[in-house]
Amino acid sequence: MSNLKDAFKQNKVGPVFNGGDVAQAAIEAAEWDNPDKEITVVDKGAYIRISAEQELIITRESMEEALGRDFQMNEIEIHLGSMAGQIEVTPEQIRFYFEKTL
Amino acid sequence: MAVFPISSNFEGDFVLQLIPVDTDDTMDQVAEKCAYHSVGRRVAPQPDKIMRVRVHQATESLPRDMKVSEAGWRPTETIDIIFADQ
Amino acid sequence: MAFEKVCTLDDVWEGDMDCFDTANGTSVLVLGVDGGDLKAFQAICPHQEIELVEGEFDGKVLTCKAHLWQFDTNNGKGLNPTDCKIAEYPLKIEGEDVLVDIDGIEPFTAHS
Amino acid sequence: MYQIPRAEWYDLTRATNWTYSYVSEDEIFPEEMSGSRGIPIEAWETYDEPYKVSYPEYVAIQREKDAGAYSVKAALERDAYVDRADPGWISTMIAHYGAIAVNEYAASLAEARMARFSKAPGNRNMATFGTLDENRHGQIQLFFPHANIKRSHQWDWAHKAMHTNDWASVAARSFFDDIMLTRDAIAVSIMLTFGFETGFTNMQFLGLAADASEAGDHTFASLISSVQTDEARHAQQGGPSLKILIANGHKEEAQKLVDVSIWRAWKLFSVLTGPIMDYYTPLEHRSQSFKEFMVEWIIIQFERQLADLGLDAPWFWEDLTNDLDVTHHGMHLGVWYWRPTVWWNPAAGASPEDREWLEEKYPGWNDTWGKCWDVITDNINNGREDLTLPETLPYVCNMCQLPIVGTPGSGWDVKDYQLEFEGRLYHFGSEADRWCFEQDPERYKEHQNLIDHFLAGDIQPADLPGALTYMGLGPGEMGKDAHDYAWAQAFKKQAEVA
Amino acid sequence: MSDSAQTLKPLKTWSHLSKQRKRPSEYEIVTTNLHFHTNNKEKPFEVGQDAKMNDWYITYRNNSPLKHDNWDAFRDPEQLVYRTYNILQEGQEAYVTGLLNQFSERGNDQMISKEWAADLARLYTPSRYLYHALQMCAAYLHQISPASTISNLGTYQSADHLRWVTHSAYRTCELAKTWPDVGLGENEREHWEKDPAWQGFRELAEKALVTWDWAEATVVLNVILKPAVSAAVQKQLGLAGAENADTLLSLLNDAQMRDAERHQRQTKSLMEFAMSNDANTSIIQGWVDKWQPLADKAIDAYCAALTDLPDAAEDAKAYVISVRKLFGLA
Repeated sequence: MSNLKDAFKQNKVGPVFNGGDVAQAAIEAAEWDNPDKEITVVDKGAYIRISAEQELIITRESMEEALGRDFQMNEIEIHLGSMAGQIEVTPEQIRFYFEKTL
Repeated sequence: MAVFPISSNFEGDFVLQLIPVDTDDTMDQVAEKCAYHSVGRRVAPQPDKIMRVRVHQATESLPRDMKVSEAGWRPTETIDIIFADQ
Repeated sequence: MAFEKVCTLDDVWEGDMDCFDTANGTSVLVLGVDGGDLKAFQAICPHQEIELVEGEFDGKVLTCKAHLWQFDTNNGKGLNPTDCKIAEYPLKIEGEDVLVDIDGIEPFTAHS
Repeated sequence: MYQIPRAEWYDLTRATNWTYSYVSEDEIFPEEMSGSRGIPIEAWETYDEPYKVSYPEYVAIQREKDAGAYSVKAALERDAYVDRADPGWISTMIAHYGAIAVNEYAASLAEARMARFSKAPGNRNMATFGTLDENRHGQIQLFFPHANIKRSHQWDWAHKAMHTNDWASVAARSFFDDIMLTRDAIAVSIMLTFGFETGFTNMQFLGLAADASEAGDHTFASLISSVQTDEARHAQQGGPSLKILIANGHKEEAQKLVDVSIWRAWKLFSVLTGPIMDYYTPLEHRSQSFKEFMVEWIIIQFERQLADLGLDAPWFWEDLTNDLDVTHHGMHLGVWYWRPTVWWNPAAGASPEDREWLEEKYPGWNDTWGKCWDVITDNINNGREDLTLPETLPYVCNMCQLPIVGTPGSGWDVKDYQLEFEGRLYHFGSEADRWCFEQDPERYKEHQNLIDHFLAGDIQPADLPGALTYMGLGPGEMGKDAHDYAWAQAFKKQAEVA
Repeated sequence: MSDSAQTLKPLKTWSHLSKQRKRPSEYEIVTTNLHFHTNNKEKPFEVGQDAKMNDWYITYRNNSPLKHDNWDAFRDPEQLVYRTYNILQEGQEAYVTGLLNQFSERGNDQMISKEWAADLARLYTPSRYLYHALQMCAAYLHQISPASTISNLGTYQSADHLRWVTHSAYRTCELAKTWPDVGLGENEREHWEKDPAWQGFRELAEKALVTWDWAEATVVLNVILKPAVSAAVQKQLGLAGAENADTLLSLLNDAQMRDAERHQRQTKSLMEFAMSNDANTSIIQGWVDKWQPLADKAIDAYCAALTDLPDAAEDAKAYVISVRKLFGLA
């Protein structure tokens, strides 16, 4: 697999959750919050990878809607095991992004 | 005569091993001592071949009767042991 | 009186308990109570013949797992309920060995 | 939660640098501990941690995480999964805890280095939480294996391993001491939190959790994936440091720190995680191959992150991608062959079905690694166990402290990368290992590896039993084949049928 | 290899704890004997001897004038572990959150005078610098202490000090909403660097920060600096708050005192443990004698600014003496 050297030249960003209802809610929220994007979900059992091209946003509002309860954005940390891309967290949303496009 | 440590890189094996040889050993004896820790353990014997010794990644094998003391090796020098027809 | 070896000091540490059989098959519960002393009691709860070793022991109080009967391991007296107790066997230590004497001591049953 | 949103007061919690006058700034932040590299303190004050948390949030969230992980343990304890788990999986846990638990605790010291010596106040605060995180990881990964200690003396190594001279312990310490305990605050933020934690911990704590979950070990899966949620936060400390270094003309050095950290992490994972994923985890529970996990987490995710922060792919990137097919197979074979020298029971993972899987995942495996395993399998089946056990030591690398390995069999390609430096001959397992040494010879040159100690007479008697004693391995601790050679029996039956 | 595992007695706990013949607590299981880098006193880390960090640890940890045969035998009297620390502090933060919200609803900040608001801007809100210095000092103790059970004191103390920083920062922001023109959130650094009230503490904090010997650093932080901070900046300022209708301040400071008092109990144990080696007593007392004048000076300067409390400095110093006595020191 000689092409591995360039395998990183892609732009998928997004969270990796270690399960829980938060992960399921985040999948829904990602669909709502990124209407123009194709959201990819890969479920590996112990972790679920959610991704989109270049930027993916999840808002607190959508999480509350999906969970049907109050949600503080930083609660996401309880299940956020990893992420592709850089991260920016505010009380209202969490954003995964790349500055550069490869 | 004195104990002389080398690092054995045996053809077909996967790892370098510490082998104490003797400064009076010939290259054939060095090969035998290295073979003890590789052949029949992780490397299948090749009875129709002989084993030749060379400095790691050198192109030429050393004379079979050359002694360790004559080879100019540094302690822990890495030595390749190669199956050869002659 | 006949003391017999049931275990060694290393078998029951302070805060631990374990159950051992004597030569005639009597089960004895040995406890390492707070402070380092060892105590030996009947192995079965007087309530419903549950093995006490499966319960909880905090260094002072022994609690049966079945109905949470509790005993003071200083003297075997019931703490809850109070109208019961567990029989204590004399215990002594020789070198590394722990010896108990079960002669003439019968385990209690129910509210006795 | 406090009523006023965090964003309104958060900056005040990190407006904590002042102009020192009773002692100098250089005294408060000695260069060897701070590593500010001549970049003025005002520049470090622009450090902006992307993943913010405040104290009340931290204790609330962490309490909830612990409640989750500990309740899973309590619920599953009576289930006694460990008593019916596959021996290969038990070995996975025992190897993991020994190599990881106490080093996680040690990582809290590295976090504390940033908490005290970073010139960036935001870094200091995040590292204060990071110190707590690593305190958690050390403690929880000691508490869980302790519950199994009655089952085997090998579980004792969760605590004991790092206190010994076992070669695997030395290799683990050599890596962790190098990237976290002996570095300045900024180097720690880059080598530990960025180089290691945004990259490789994903392999051990999420990749392995996927296998654990497949294997039915929900305690372990929930534990390590919970650990990784802390890592995901405090790993974000390195990014802002990198940005400041690059903006202030130190890209080359930043790149070097990252590259050393990545290479050294890779080598450690090739001996720890590689064998676990491709050989110890029972075949039916392997969710992906080690290489596939590496591609997912390191080659694609982590390397992409590097590029986004303005760094280049490490110069050895092509070597690394090629070595994904090689190194860990050699490390596994070495660990298995020298099994008395480790504190777990290596699973050979070389049954006919295993080999079929390996051939599929690593085309050519049977013709290379398989050749060695053929000889081993025959020896087992012919009653010659003695020939499957070592009588000398493997030569270990002067950087990673691991055996120098390469491809065997028909693709034989084992190389030693030697270097004569100040009159001493050093041996390295790769070009990149040698390169790490050359970046800072003063740091490494006096280190004695296992072979050096052996040749210096520190190991007595100077034979394998002497080495086992030196390594701290007693009866009941030395590794043996996890499945008592059951995997080899299938070949015997095949031969008989034929 | 013969399999002799069967003949071995099963372990009940880590081998290093087995000699005690006592069932170990969770605290002992997870906190004891974790510093593998104290095993080889001449060469702490698995890198070449020339790596500079070896020297730092040899000089400031291994060669400390304070000696003990087995620092690893130290036990935290609070038996704090990570899990219980979070439970404890989540509870404490719930209490503080309740205080903050309740007093906010009650209009605490509207009820204080502008003069007191200005005093707070000068004497209270700059405290985040001081607390942060404590946070940094404790983080140093964590990385330099000779036993994991001692390091852990630094871990949780450092976090507690960040907690105090957080309270100060939050209150700075909250007070500024009611009192926007007294410099809140703007002038703290200047007050901290220049106001005479703070200079004693700043001098002490800066000098504490560059005390590298682990044992002296421990004494300076926990025997000298922190009791002085508690006495003046927490207790006396809290009393001044009560005098000025600022009940919230005194309750908040009381809440922080619970952390400080826990640190005192831990310090008391550590001092007793250290002084079980008689030779250490005079060394520790020597450090106290060397540093206490700076602390007294800091208390005098700070308390002089608390004009509502004429006895503040005397009371504060009396408190400090009582804490030293608790530690078994003169």
